[in-house]
Amino acid sequence: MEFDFSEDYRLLADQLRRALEEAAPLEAARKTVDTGQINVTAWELLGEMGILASGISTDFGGNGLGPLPVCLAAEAIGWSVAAIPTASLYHATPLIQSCGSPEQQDRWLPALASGSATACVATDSALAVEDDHITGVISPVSGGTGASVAIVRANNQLWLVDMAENAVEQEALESRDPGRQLCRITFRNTPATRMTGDDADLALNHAVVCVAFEQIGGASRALNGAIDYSRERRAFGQTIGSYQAIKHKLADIWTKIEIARAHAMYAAWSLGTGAVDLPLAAAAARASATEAYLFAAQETLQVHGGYGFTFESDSHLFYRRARALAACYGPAVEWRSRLAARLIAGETTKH
Amino acid sequence: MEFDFSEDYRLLADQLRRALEEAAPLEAARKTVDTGQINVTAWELLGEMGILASGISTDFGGNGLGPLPVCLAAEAIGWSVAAIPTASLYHATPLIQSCGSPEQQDRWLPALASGSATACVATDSALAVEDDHITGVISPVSGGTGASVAIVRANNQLWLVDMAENAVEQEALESRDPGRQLCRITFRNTPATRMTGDDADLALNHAVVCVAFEQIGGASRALNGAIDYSRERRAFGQTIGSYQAIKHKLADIWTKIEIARAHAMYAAWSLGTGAVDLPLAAAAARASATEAYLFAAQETLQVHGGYGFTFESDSHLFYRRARALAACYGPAVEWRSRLAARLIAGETTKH
Amino acid sequence: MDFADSPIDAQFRAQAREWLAAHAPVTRGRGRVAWPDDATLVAAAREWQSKKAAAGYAAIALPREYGGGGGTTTQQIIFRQEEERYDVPFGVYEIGLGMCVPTLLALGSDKVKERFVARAISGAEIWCQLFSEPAAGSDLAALRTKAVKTGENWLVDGQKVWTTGAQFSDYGLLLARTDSSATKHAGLTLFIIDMRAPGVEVRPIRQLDGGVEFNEVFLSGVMIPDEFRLTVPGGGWAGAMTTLMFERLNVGANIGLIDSSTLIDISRRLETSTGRASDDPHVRDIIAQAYLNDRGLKLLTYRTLTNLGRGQLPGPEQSITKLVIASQAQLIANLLLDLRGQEGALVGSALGDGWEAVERSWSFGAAMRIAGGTDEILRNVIAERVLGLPAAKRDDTTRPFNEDAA
Amino acid sequence: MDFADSPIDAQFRAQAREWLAAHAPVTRGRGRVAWPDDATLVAAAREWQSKKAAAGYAAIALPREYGGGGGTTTQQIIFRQEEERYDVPFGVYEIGLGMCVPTLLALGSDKVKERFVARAISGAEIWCQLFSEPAAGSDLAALRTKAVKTGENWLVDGQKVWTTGAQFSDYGLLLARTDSSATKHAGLTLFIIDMRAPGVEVRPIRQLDGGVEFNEVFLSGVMIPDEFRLTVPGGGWAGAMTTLMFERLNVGANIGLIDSSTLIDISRRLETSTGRASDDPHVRDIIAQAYLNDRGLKLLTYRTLTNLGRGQLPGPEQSITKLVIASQAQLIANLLLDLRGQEGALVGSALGDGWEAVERSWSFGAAMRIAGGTDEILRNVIAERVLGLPAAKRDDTTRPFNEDAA
Repeated sequence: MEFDFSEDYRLLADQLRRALEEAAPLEAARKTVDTGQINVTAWELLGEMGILASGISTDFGGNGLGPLPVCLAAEAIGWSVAAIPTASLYHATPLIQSCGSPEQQDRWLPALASGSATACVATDSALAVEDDHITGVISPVSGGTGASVAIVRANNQLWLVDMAENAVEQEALESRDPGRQLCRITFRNTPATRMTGDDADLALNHAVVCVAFEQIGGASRALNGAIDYSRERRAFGQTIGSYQAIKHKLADIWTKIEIARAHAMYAAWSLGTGAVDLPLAAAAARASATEAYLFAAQETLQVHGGYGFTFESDSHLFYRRARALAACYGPAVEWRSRLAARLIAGETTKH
Repeated sequence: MEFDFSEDYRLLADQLRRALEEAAPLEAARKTVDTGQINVTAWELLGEMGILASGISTDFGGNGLGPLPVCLAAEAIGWSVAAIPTASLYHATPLIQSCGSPEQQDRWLPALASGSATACVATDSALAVEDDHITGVISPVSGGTGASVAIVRANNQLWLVDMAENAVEQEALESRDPGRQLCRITFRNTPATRMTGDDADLALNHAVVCVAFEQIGGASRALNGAIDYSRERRAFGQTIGSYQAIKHKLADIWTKIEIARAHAMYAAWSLGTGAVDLPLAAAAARASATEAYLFAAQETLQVHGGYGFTFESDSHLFYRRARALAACYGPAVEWRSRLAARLIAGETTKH
Repeated sequence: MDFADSPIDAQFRAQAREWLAAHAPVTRGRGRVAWPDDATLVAAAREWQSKKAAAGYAAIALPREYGGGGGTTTQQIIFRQEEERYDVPFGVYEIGLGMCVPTLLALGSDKVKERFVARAISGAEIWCQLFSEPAAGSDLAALRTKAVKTGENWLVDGQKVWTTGAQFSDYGLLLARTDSSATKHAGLTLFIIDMRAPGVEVRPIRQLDGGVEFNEVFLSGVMIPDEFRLTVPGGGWAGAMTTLMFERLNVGANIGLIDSSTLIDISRRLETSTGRASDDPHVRDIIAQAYLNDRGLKLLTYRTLTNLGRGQLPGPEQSITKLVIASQAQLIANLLLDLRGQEGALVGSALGDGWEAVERSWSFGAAMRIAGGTDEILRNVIAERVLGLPAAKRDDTTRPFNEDAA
Repeated sequence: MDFADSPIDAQFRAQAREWLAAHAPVTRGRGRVAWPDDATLVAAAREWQSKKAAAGYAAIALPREYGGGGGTTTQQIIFRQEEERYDVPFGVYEIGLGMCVPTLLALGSDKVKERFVARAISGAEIWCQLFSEPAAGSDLAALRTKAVKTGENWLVDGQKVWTTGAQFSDYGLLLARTDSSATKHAGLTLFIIDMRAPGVEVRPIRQLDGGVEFNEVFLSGVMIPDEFRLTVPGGGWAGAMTTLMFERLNVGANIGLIDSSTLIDISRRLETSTGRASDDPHVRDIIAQAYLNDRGLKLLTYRTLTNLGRGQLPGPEQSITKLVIASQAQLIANLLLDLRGQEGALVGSALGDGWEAVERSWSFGAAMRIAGGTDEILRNVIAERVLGLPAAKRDDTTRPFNEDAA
């Protein structure tokens, strides 16, 4: 029984966290609320550390290390509340890797591996297609602003659109978490190429498992901050951390995070080994991590009292990001519904 | 604005509570768990105090005081966890009063007013009827054991059955709260008389409002006991009531009870004045009081620690009764569903 | 039980309704009114307040000799119920008339009352309240702002926080420490502070949601004449408690958060991927639960009004309202945003009609679980003052303040 | 990550499986086995224990010299996983082998170890643990049972409570106060007590649900020879903490409460007035939520097993399991009873197959939120020992016990 990341991966996780803490300190995340700018340094760092290349096979400029390094990076991204076009890394890259034609892979994967291109995804769209030209609107698209390539669904198939084409209109949308850029993309008879694979579920599961790690990273940082604050802040002659109302709240947050982390780790294992129980494991990771981060962000803000409500505190960074990550890929209640359907149908996990 | 019982009624509430505390002490309720016996003294007391007669018009041996005295009695019954065939008082009596034929009223209401007879109800049944004879099973029936008369539904009409008829078989069922007797009644071609009214809803609303008062009485007694215990019991050098975990739990219980009490009072007003918003008000009282009692019983038991789990403590009396009252007339979730339907349809209250 | 006004109150309500119809012509829409800027708000509020003062509606329950209405608290609440149907500027005078003036009347010298009360009621002068500090939130008595006696004046240095309306106030109630060698609660004194005096600097606090509804107030060598002292030196804690007691009379005030009615309204209109939101059993159950709370709290307000009518003061049980409503607003806002699917990550203004109020409850709901007593403090208050549970052991109240570890 | 056993553990599991198939032939059904009476249970347990002892499976992680298996904790857990597939008597030896024997090995003299350990492992003698008292539950150090030295013996008077298995135990670990003038924790001593000695009276405690799974033990002038003392006088607290630390090694033990699998099973079979229960969105959401907890806790157990495999002791984070499972069992039981409508007021046996387990979780779920550390204590443990939050202020630990207000 070895239910943990290997020693190598644990070292990598540490490195990633420290590197991102430096490249993307919380003060930068606070500035991003006003600027809405992507943290290019942090993005380049992920490229340098081989993270962007790890989900890509060596044939196409990747390092073929698979999904685990991306999961660990996601946790560090969550921890630092970094402003990064994660949809490219979590979702688009594995989708092109699994469903792209050799030409598409050859054209895009090396650029995605190096970080010189980013991609966005709207596989739940229903666009019109005629003669390999696409028309319609997708919105809101995460990481669409500045993406070089988009993957969409039309005529019940996946298509790849080169965003350099003229007939693509991008409109930035106002996001409650400006660190996660959202936009509306309008295609007007835009040329597109058909993807050869059509199984979008694997990449979707890849994405939600990565987001689960990001949620766990954010929730953990929020909890750590609240622990620190409650050990220092005094009221009625004692640190507030000595009061049961605070203690029990923080214990409940920790409990939710630990349970979500266990689900995320199992889902990562399923992802890494190609286990058949990935859909069940990914839904469990998504549902539990979403609830854990929403709860952690909301209640650690409360622990900070009035200070937690100021822009100068860190609390709102977690509060915003928790909500943004809850919205992307749909709310926890939907994933619980899918999970229940599988369980009632008798599905089980391998271990 | 006078949103409170009048001075007279508040005095009556006090009298009822004190009288029932004496006639039905908690020690008696504990014995009832083993014996399953009705508290005859308490029942007779309600007769002597005019409670059994108050929902009955003066034409038929009642005192015509209406539903408020019954609501106050229900709260005292809840407070004392008394073993009483309440379905007769809360449900059957107003149903015969509102839907009985003059002959049925003349035959039964005087006996119900004096307490010499009790009645049971299964208006949600669907029995077979042929030539004014009824066949079928109703189960579980509250207060059916020993009832002189039963009201049932057959062929989508209400019927009254004299239980002295031979062709009625009663089988006592094992209740989780032996203070509330339940039974299965089998009719085999049993003579029945048709009731003239067919509106069972008013009496049902009467019943659930009374049960709400009973639930609030029980929840309040459970809370009081937990407050007393937590002011005495010591751990780590302080009374446990000085710890926030206990304090906040008790504050939450109190909050739920006060909200439920407000709903029950408004529902009693609707009942007493014949207001059209009774269905909305009764559903609100039922849903909130059910949740309040379940929560209060469960969490005050927890406050008592290991002692709360012993038969010798009072906690299980509330825990049993709260569950039994949650089951009768269907669970809170169903009433919330009805409430939501009315609200979404645009129904509102008068005040 | 009787929901009707008493004959005399019914007459008052009819008169108020008539007067309002004549003088406050803009009927109010749903939700709070947003004023473009403070200057516009203050000008409108001043004008409206002076109209009300002329008609005797400015401070209905305060004595006539200072320009009040000489009426009852019940009548004041009746007027407010009627006034809330109109689009008139609320908020600017609430702290002054609701908390500061009653404190002045209870504690002030005749000279103080003459100087300040009538001008506050007429709207000529606006008041705020300077109690909380960065290190003294829930534990107000831990405040550090110092007032030192120098001749006939007090010299004040320190910092206050969460001061609503400080930016446009003329005067404020100030709680300051005048004796650091006394115990925590015994070394405080209550003053009137001139918000235009040299050394008073007001800085807006930027909030989570980008808004600025509160201020920090920095006090550097601010001079307060001794005649502006409201309590004996060291008697400030009891004085401040008087002020906070009047806060509880602010019965049933709308805290501007969404409730079950918003949830019903929006979910009836909202189509999701699985159909109309109001048909979703999960949404329906939360509609019912939220209604049970909202409606229950409204009924509890009826009970409080009943008690006021009987001449009783509202007790700490009033704490229920904010405790229940603020958390619930957060919950409803999260539910509604979830129903928007991926669009739930957008700002309210991008989501359509009514969604800015949802976003505000998402963000400001978090603030309302803290402001005016955190959830945790409110539960303590209920447990200790309503249920009679013992206070927790503490040792900060018996030592001199300057020896406290804090 | 790798869920497979190590080669050596896999071999152990295969052997254990083979041995169990040969010697424990009755395959186990769902839920706990009910034994008709204690005598039958104890006889069956004794027989099973002696079989296991002969095969080296009686106490796998304990040293061979006393009849243990000389294996690892991981192997002990593997054996338990396999053993739980069979209908064999659990419970009788769990406290003795899980907590008492490790304590004897850690603290006992050679003479004590020789006298007791092998006989406990072979099943010849059954052990229980006498720590809790009526006035010392969460606050164990408040216990009052006194042990007074008289010559070479100690004379014990007092009362213990919640003693599982006291009625059929031969010996017990007893924590008693030997010095009332010392502070609360410093005046305690740990002993071995002969449960058959004169003055020991065991009375079953009748529970909420009518069952009797715990006992009170009254001790009147019970003589304990000094050689049965396990710690120095006054060193009992540390000794008791050793015992409780071993309790945590009881990883993943089934506490016999219903979980998401029960909810799925029953709701798939249950027709309600609105259709099949498993089609109800409210039920489905609770199925998912319960599964997330159950499955999450199972995965956390994998993590603990991983740490055990690395030679680490399980920490206080093990507290999560009971904290989450017991409340959830209450919630699921209430949901299921609600689904039965008016029948939800009947006892489990009247509700059909599987419903006695539901009723047991309704009642015993309440007990499990208290036994072995209340929800409140477990949250304190997580907050203080895992998250590093400060302990609450208390003043009962520094005064002599006999001066405490209690």
